[in-house]
Amino acid sequence: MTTQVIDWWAIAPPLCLVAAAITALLVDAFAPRGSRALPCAISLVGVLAALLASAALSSHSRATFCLPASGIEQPVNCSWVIDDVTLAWWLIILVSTGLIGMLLQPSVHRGELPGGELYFLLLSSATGALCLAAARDLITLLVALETLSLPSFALVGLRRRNRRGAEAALKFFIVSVVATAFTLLGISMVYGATGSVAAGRIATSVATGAAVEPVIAVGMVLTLVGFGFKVAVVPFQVWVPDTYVGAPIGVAAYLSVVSKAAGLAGLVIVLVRFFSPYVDLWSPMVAVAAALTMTLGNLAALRQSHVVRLLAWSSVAQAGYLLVPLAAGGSEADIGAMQAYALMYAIVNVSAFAVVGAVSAWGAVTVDDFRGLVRTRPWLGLALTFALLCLAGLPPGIVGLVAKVAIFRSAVEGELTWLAVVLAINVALGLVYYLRFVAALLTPAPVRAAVAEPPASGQPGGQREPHGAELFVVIVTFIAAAVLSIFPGPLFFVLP
Amino acid sequence: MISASSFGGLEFLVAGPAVGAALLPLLRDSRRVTQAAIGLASAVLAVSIWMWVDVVSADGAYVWQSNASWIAALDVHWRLGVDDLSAPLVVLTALLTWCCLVALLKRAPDCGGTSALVGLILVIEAGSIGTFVALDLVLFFVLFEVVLIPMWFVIAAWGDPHDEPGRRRAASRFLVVTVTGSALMLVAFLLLRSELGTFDLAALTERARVIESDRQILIAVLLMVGFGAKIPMWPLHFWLPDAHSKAPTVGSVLLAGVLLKLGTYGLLRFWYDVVPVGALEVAPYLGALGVVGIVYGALACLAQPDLKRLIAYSSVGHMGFVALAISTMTPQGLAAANFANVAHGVITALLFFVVGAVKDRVGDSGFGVIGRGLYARSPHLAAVLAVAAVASLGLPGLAGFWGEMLTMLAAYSPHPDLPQTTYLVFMVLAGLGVVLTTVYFVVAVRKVCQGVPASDAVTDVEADEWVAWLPLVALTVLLGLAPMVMLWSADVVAALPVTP
Amino acid sequence: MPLLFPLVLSALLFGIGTYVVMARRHAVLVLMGVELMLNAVNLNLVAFDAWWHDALDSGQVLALFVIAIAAAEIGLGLAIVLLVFRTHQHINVDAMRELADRDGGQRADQEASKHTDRGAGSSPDRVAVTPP
Amino acid sequence: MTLVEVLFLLLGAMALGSAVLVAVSANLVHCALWLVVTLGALAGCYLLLAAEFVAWVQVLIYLGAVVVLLLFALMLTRAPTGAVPDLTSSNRFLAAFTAAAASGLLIVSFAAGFGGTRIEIGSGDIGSAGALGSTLFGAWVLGFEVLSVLLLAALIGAIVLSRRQERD
Amino acid sequence: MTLGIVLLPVIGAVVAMLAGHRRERIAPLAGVVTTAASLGAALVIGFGHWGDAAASALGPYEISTGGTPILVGLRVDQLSASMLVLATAVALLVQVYSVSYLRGDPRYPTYTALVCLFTAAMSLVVVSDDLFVLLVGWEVMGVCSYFLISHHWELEPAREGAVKAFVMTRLGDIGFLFGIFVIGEAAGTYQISGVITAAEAGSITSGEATISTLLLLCGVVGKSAQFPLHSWLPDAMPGPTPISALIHAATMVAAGVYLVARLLPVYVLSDVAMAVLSGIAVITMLGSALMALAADDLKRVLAWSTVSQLAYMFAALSLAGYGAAILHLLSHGAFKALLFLAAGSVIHAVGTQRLGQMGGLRAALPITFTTMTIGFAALAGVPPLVGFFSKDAVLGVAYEQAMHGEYAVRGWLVLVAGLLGAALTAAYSTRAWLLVFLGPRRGSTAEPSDGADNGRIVAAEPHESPWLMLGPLVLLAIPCLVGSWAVLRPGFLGIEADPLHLPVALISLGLALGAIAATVFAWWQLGAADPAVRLGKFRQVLAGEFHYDALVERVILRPSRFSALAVAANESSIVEPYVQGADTATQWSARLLRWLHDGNLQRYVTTVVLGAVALAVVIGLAQ
Repeated sequence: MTTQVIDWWAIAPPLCLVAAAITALLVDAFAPRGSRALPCAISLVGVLAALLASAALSSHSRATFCLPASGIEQPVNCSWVIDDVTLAWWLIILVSTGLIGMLLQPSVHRGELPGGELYFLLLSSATGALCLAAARDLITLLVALETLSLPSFALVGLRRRNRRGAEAALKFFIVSVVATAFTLLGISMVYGATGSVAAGRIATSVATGAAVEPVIAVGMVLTLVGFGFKVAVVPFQVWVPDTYVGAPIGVAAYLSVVSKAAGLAGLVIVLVRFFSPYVDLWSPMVAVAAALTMTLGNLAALRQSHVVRLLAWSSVAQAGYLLVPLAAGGSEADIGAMQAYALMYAIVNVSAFAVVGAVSAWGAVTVDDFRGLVRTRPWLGLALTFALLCLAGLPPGIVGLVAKVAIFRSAVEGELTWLAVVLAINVALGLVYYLRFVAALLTPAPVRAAVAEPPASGQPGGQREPHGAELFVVIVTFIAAAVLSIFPGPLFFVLP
Repeated sequence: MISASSFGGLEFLVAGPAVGAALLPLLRDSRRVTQAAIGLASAVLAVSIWMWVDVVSADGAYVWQSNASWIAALDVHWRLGVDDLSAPLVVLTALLTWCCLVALLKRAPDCGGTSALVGLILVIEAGSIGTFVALDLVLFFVLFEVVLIPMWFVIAAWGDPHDEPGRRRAASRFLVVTVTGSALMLVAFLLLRSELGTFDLAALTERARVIESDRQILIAVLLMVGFGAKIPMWPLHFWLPDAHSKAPTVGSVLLAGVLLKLGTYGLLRFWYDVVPVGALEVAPYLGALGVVGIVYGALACLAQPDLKRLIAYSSVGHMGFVALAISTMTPQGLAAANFANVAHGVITALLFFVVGAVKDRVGDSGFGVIGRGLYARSPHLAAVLAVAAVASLGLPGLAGFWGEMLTMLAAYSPHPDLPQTTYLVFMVLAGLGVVLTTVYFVVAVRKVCQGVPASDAVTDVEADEWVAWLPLVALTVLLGLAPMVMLWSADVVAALPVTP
Repeated sequence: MPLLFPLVLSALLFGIGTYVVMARRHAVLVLMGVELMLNAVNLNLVAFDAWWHDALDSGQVLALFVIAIAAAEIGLGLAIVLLVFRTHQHINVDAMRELADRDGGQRADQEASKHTDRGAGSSPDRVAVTPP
Repeated sequence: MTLVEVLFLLLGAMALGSAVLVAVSANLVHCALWLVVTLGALAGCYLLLAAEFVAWVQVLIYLGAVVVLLLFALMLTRAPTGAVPDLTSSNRFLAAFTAAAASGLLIVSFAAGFGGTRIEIGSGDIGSAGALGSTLFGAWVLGFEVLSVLLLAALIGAIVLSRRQERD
Repeated sequence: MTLGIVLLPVIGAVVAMLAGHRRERIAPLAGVVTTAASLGAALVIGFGHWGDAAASALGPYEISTGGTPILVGLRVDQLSASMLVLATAVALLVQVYSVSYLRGDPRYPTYTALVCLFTAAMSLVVVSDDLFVLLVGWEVMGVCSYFLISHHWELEPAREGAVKAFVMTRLGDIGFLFGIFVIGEAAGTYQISGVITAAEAGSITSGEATISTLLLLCGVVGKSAQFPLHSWLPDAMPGPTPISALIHAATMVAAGVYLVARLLPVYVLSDVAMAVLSGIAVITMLGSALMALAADDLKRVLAWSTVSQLAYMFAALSLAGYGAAILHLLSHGAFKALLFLAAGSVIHAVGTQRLGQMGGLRAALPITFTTMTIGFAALAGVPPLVGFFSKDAVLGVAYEQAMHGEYAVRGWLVLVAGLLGAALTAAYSTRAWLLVFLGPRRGSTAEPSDGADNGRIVAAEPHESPWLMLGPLVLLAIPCLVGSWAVLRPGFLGIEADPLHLPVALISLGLALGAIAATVFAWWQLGAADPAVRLGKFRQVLAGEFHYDALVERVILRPSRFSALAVAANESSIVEPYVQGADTATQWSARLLRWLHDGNLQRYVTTVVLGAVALAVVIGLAQ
């Protein structure tokens, strides 16, 4: 029995997260009453440690957990590979998880959510996301996907005795499990057609045509269903509005950023690492899916006045934009453009959810309740305006604009001019509802005191000032987006 | 004399107003903010005039160039440079901004704070000057869009006080159409990038011949539609009248004087140099749309009950002339388009100032509300309105005439590959447009200025308004009597890369 | 033994599993449907592993992992079902419409968010499952 | 037709029959019990396919743990033991069509792909626990580790969701 | 020097405009002084040029336009010298006349400034050597006439007349512009001297010549109020009378004749253009003479008479009778200005323009009577006066062509029309003369009648105008008398034309005297009533000016107004499709999305499964 040589440095980041998760859980269970900030602190330490570890890895690409070269599989296949692409995904996942961890601290502080379990679930889900980004064979990919999903079901339903939280959790759970079942079916067909689960071997058998013809194609598509579900591509975006509205705001942010990024990483790995010879088969499919997703997301968001549902549909539309580089053939430059857009999207989306979370704690639900926020809460108002303009891709939000230019570039260079034109139209469509929200933020509240205006009487569980952690997240993301607007260079560090 | 490019003349022109916009609101008192802004605008105007002097002596080459890498990954560089095509527009922008700020000195806008409005105007100035001097495609696109949000905000927040939903709808319609246009323009730029491998405009021109023709046609069409939404060209013009009638005076002036020029400048800059073969195929359609715009705009003005909307439609007509000039694809056409562009900017800005002044005094710009006999009630205001109207209808001896005359002359003898007879028809229709323009302006002057004076008194032009308007009146007369000031010298024309 | 036997069996089982998931109103039955689908996949994997005589037994290992994942899912799924039962008093999958997108969901969200803070017991005892 | 094939067909028929009953039965508990029969039949199929360890794991976990959990769930949600009239919603026709489409798709692709192939189960490669254990911890230890995190997370999630009283 | 002529009035205009409101004296002074100075300069240039035929030019300054460059330059020769003198002289007299005519008018400074600007523009047209600079002067004249016609903009007819005048001339000017393009591209330069040398050198083909001359003719017809675009001149009469005298008699309307004369070498190249020109001339000559016969307003009679006399000049030009045309132009300029100014003093006295309310003013206005009689006599072509000789020169040219010229047909046509016109001219001038000065005093002067250009209430009894008005009348009467002596001397002002053509002269004199006698007899027989009664029902048609305006209204104005309303209406409907399109798209999508996301979990799962299966089928088939 040959044991695999394990490169411990390569798996250090996920280990840090798991360790932090477990310590957070234990500390919360046994620590004295009232110290609710501890789990958040521990999770932050864990994330920072993971970031440092992955930074150390950035010098050269490593591969570990390699399958033995014996037997018929000749090329050495390692199922855990750290390269630039993986590190970029890790950066996005870890930064977002850290910020979202802080975002959830106020509701823990208010006692709505159990601190220890929350951070444990959050970090274990993040671990799943990290493993997904580094996985290079179907088994690890599947297990990582499940590790990402299961804790998020629990996170959605975490609010005690909340009718809508329970309903959201159930819907999210059942639709996700069905999607995972389809993925499993796909994986079994791929395994059946190629005889192996490792990336290298599948790619060679597909290239040489050894794969059993119809089964491999159907298997490929079905494998993508699970990841498409996570990214909320067109046929699989049904769960998004209900889950985001039912879940706590922080968890909705988590789903819209980290689980979407992990889904994208999965898509990239499956399509580019496993099935690169079938590129002229799947790239039109992904292009059509991208076009449909962005158009549907924008059209649905046009009619929304409920803030969280609007952000939900906006994240569906942004998923459409994120798929464009993949549709263009998934070359190195395209993946870089996608990751740049993903990083911008992560920062800006977390900022938007942070502000919306802080204000909806005072009972603000619809866009009108946010009227005049720039006057009543300047920092929150400005951050949300800047975030929305970045999502819309309009100049004050130059980082959004530059990221969109990168997306446009990969579409045009991928000979997808029609997709570029659809993208152009969607930019205008998206502009309408972002603009309506920004207009509401900027114009002073009408006669009746807007909900954003902190009412004198205490709203249950609503102290008027945003919690320290929330304010910190808002400021950090706002400054990061502003700096990146002036010097967009670092956004593209992943691009070769 | 130290060469201006060393100390970053263009950087000052672009960054100066932007930084000013950020710092000025800190001065609290709105009067001091406006005064500081006027100081800054005067500095920008002075530097831009100095730049123009350099450009005129440089005979067609790029002047004050500067180049720094901005986004290495996307190969986007902070490339600035100015030549005969962009210099007059930069000076025009600087002048109009200066006039707007002077106009804002005494009379605060009826809704919304003044210091915020001043800041936004400076940002619009920075964005538009930046667009005129940008030599990198993506930088052009980014700065092209920098102007949009401030203008949207100016219209939505400071617009017509009586009709709040109306001005918000007008502002949003303006923004959505323009953003769609600019997005299509970006697609065209990226197609160029994928064909020629660089965003640098100067490099593109030499290599323009490499792109094969059907790809050039696609790029030309995308550019036409993209900039057409901004010019505005006929089918995409529906946002202009609302935007103008709902915008504050200052907003209308900048919208007509500067923003429309971004569209025509774009076409002038990218059609001739970059996709000549494609442009030749698409030129007749651009010419046709331009001519339809001229006649359509003129007819629409005939039946307009509102003076400000009438001026807006006249802009559609005048920009139709510029589009026709561009579509002739000859050096004469290019010179005509450039001159008509600047002339329209000066005259329509003056018209909007005057009409805005009337609207501020009377409350609304409808003919019924203004009443008759303005000559009696406020002689100087009516006189300036009459002079501006006469200049706008293209009276020889004033700026409007040369642009339109040279356009028709260019249409008379367009590029040899273009269908001669169609362009003759365009020329005749343009002539008809001129007559119709004369009719509606003269009728408008008759309705407003002449007739038995209405009862309510209208205060005459005040000192600060004179200061804001006189440069424009002087420029109109100067350009009319001495067009050679703006027309290009023979060797600049020779340097134009128009295919013989 | 022809490879098609297990494959056809797994295909049919998968079909039945999807039918149960889509047609059954009761949440626990839906979970059973999911179990059926996962078992179909396991059969597939084992059949392919047998056919390929895989030295690394990837098929069977994956089958084991799928079984473990299924167990974990069922555990969590039933916890969620209990949570729903405790808050809604019924677990009819197609009867839960509070999060629906009603014209911007203004009205529904206001009364729904007020509703949740008063704890579980308030909604009318609407048990879809009437005793025999 | 070899003995193995006959046995396989028998077990297959049994599994399918019980699966259909799970789908249509009006009594909740009967559904659970028919599920047990299906899973048992499948365990038999695994044995025929020389995946002995997987079969026993199947019996142990599925029959032992999962179905028991389902029964507990039925009990906790106070499901009636008798027949329940409207267990199948109006969506059943569309569901039937979709299910048929799905299985049709699979069958067509399998038939096209693996038309005439046959499985020869030699003596050497019985999926014994020892062989499977060595490959599991030899090649797939990464999957195993991540699975452990998964199970722990699922455990904690289940606990936190179903906790009854307010702890603090 | 030539530049001085153009700039001096402009300076006057600026001074009048700026300082005019401050002190009441400055504006009239500025106007008169600067115009007098430019008259002096014109005389100096004139004497310099009338001697020899050489032309002095101010160097061309090149403006590059990408194509053929524009060479801006000034050039003075005999023709332009004489025109300069005529224009500046009449302008000076008008300025002086206006000082008293518009005494106390609040808008006097702007009036003076515009008259000065007009004088500058006229002199620019006459001296410019480039077609575009000529166009600039041409249109500035048009704008000045527009502003001056609507001087009393409180009155409805003044406003309407101004708009009509400006639009019609502008319509002609567009044709003029296109004509410049054609001839410029054909000759390779926009310089007039260049064009003429190219024409003489034969480098312009007859086709190009025809097109360009016809297009230029549009502008000329517009500016000189010939047949198709003639109806604006009578409607311009509500403007102040001095303006009618200056612009609508002597200078602006004559600019058209000047241009055709200047470009005669090009016109000669194309017979078609010449035929068209003579056709227009003949129609306008007779039509307007008839309408003058029936007009009830004194100034409208004079306006129609101007149109008719201009037709005479064009008729001469259409037969290449360059000298005769210029001669008639100069003499007409003199006596028509005299007639208008005299009419002004009559109106000033009685406060109305309508002939029906005048009569018996011989005693009250002795000096006006004598000068106006000289004017009418010159107009009618009574021998001793200059009008007879200049008209006779035109008829002489026609007679020459008819007898042994190569354009025999056109010669005969012009000759016959000319003679008939001479008779009609004599008739309507005597009618007007009789109705104004002889017979009983009709209508009381007390109530202010409509249409009076200054609308002021005039004193009860008509009395002679002040000397400031009578002076110019007398000064203008002199050339009418003395002019005939100067015209007879050969080489007068460098124009060679034989003014005395005995056979034709006798016939035209006979016809004129016959017409005068007939009119007097009819007037006497009807008991000092309007001799036009004799025309019977035909009078009604003529008074309605052949209902030409109604025709224009139905053919041009109504369709354009209709299309304007259609455009404005569909303007809002242009926006609708975009807005509707957006709304229906969002409605339709909202309904679909709401159905898809109505919260029913089963529908969610079905969507997911169907989506997955559909994708798999598509890809499976695609493979």
